[in-house]
Amino acid sequence: MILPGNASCHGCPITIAMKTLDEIENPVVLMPASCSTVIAGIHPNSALKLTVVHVPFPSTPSVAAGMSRGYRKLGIKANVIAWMGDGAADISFTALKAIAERNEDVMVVIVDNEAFMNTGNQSSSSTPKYAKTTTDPAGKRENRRSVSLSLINYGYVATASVGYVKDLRRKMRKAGEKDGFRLLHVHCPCPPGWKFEAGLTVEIARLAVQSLFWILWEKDNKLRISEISKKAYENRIPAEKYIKLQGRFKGIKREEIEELEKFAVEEFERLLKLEEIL
Amino acid sequence: MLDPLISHPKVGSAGKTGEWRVFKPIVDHELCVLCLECSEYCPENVIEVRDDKIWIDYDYCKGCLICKNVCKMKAIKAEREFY
Amino acid sequence: MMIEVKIVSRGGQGGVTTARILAKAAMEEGLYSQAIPQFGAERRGAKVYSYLRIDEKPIRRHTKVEKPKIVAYFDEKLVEEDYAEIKILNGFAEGFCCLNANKIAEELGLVSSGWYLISSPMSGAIAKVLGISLSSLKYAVMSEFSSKVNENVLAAKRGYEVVKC
Amino acid sequence: MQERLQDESYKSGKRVLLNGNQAVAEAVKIAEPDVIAAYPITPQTPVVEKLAEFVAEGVLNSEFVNVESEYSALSVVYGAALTGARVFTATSSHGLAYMYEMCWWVAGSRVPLVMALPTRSIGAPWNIHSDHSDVMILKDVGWIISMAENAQECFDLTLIGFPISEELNIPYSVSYDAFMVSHTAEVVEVRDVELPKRKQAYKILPNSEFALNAVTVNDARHKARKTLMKDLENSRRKIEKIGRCFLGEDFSLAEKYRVEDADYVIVTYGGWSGDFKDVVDEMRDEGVKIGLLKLRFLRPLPEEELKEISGDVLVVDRSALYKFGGMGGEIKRIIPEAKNVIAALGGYEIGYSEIKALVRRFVSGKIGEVEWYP
Repeated sequence: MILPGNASCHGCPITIAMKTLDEIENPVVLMPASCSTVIAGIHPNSALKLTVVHVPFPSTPSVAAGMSRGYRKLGIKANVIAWMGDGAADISFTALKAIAERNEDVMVVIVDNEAFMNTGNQSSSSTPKYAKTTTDPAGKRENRRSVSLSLINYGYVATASVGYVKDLRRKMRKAGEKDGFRLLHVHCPCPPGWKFEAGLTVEIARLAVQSLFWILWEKDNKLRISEISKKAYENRIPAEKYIKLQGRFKGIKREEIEELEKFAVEEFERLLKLEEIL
Repeated sequence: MLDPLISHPKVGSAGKTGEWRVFKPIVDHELCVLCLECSEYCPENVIEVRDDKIWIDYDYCKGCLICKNVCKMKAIKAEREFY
Repeated sequence: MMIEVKIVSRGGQGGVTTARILAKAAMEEGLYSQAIPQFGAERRGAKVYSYLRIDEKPIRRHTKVEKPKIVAYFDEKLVEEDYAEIKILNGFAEGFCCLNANKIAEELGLVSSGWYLISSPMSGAIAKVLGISLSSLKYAVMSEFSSKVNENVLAAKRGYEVVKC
Repeated sequence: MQERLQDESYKSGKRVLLNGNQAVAEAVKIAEPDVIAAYPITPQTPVVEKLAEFVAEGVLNSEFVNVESEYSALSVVYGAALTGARVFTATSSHGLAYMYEMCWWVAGSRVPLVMALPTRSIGAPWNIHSDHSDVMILKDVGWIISMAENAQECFDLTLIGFPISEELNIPYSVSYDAFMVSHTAEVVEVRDVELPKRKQAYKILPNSEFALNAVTVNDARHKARKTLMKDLENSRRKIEKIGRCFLGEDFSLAEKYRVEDADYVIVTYGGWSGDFKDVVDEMRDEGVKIGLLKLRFLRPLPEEELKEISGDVLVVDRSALYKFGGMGGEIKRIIPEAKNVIAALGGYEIGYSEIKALVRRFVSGKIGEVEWYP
């Protein structure tokens, strides 16, 4: 449980997500270098009333797998949670894929704020096209790629958003009750990184879902696009409404917004087709 | 050996973060229906129910105003604390 | 007195195994021994060197064998210039202790993809030259193989018996 | 040659022919780790294969994790060790370089674990053969580092690694030369011993409710590193006590071979040490007062033995750091006049006669402060 008085920024989405960890029984939380590391507290204080292990960036999935194997061998009940940002998911991807493949009893939570925020907003593979970061000052040139989609064939995989906490809690609880590899990919709009007012975190997160820039789905035995996103597809709001609130897209051209919108809709429709076969 | 490696849970790990506040959320208890949406979305985990009323721990509330924006009853308003 | 043996074979013929069998047999005799495979990648058909050291006292040396007293060649084409006192050959030539290990392997069905597996008959021949007892050799062959154990023991015994100097 | 050496260990049937890698695996089997994770790399691969075989056969009850990289191998055993599990991994060369970050993390976390490290050159160019470049990058991380001379020491130093690491809460590496020791089969006495159960300074459990290794400011990191380095420096007595308990009373961090009255002393370690002992014997027969100090441990450094040496000293290294060999530079801190040779990197095969020639050059005063050989 996240304790008040921690080092998160105003309006931090990650701490909203952290609160849902109380859905998990016997949690042991692993944290690589990330915003979460700083939020979790500076020695000798910890901001989480939980067992937390801080680990180097790319090692997170493997340390988690090691802990879960250790607990299994020693007969200790525990739920090992690898809590990482999109940056750690990038740098540890080989290990992440490997623990998924081995079906290690690990729950991975990716709090995705679409850039390396802890080091001051550099591009990650999650950063959307045309968003400005300090390493893409003119805007990113490539489309983002979803880490959860790339691991959709392994265990329980779901997306969630801090804009829809009830849905997030449900998926957190469900993932926590399962064995083997589980992945929860949580969309986390970041006020300082995306350059919007701190009070708008939840609103932006919801706009992302309603404009199809973030799709809520769940792959258990079968892939299901969550009702919230299905409704959003039927009553889609214009991309502009989502994009214009964010300073990272400052100066974006009309046709570029249209391109992003097209990309988002196409991605949703691809997922609809996938739903029929997966 | 272990002192430098182990950290213990503490409220206020980053100090009295209420001092970071520019806007202070104020609850209008007349309008509040105790739906707890504000508490659910509060990133600082400082909103709870005390004596059947929403209570905000101003010692640590950073004043992000997410609570104000998610409140369906528009029962939270913001007051500027600094100029 | 330490005795050093050089085994020249082709990858797949069983030279490395021969060194191990002989090291085990020597150990069974109560001696100290070392079996040294060629360091690095072994390729089927390519020339492979393996070495054997045997001594009454613990062997401390780990560098390469420089001047072997005995050399064993696994076929005639492998023969090279050397200064060994005793030379053993799978084949027939003047100045060598000779045996037809291929024939022994063939008769006992020790063939794989056309290759004669001659580690057992060759270790028999070398054991004979080294003065290692047949019973120690048999023990070593039995502990080295997990399949065709009897055939290998027989092959080693024949190698031991037929080698002529 | 026909005369049997009927020593006790032979009679009890515990003498077996094992190469260095197999000897390590046999010792690990006795320690029975809860979790093993490793990624294959020449020349370490047979260790992993042997352990996987033991687990498959049911003679070793361990969780065996087939990881996708060395980085993950050390990460997995680190995680398992945190839970209270006894763990083992093994690597070499580029694998060690790849897991380097975790080497620091493990040491800093004061987590006991044992890692086998057959020493291999690090490229470029590609080279799979022996030198000590890899173990030298581990030297100053904060690990206990032992260096085996032969298959017997591979077994012995692996075996005692578990209780030593668990007593000191410092990770432990057993190093041995690629091929020359890792692949050379020798007569090994497999000791019939039982190790004590695992212990460690702390465990991470779901109800621990503390954070491990959070961000530090001010003095915490300084304190952590200072404590680790001081504990490592002062680990000698505990290592010797455990070593003597399992391996016999003459166990020590360094082996003194005919050094008592020596005018000349070779300081070296690893697979060549035996060749140098043979040279020492030969030259003693010729009347040259020469001896050898073999470092059985590089960390902690056996400083007491080094300080005791009298006469001219030659440190023979098989790695090159800036200007000096891997140990030569730092031994000069203790013995300022010591000469240093950097010999035969990347498996460059020098023979016994060349080792003898090197020692003769040293005795005749022809070796400078530091030299490459050849």
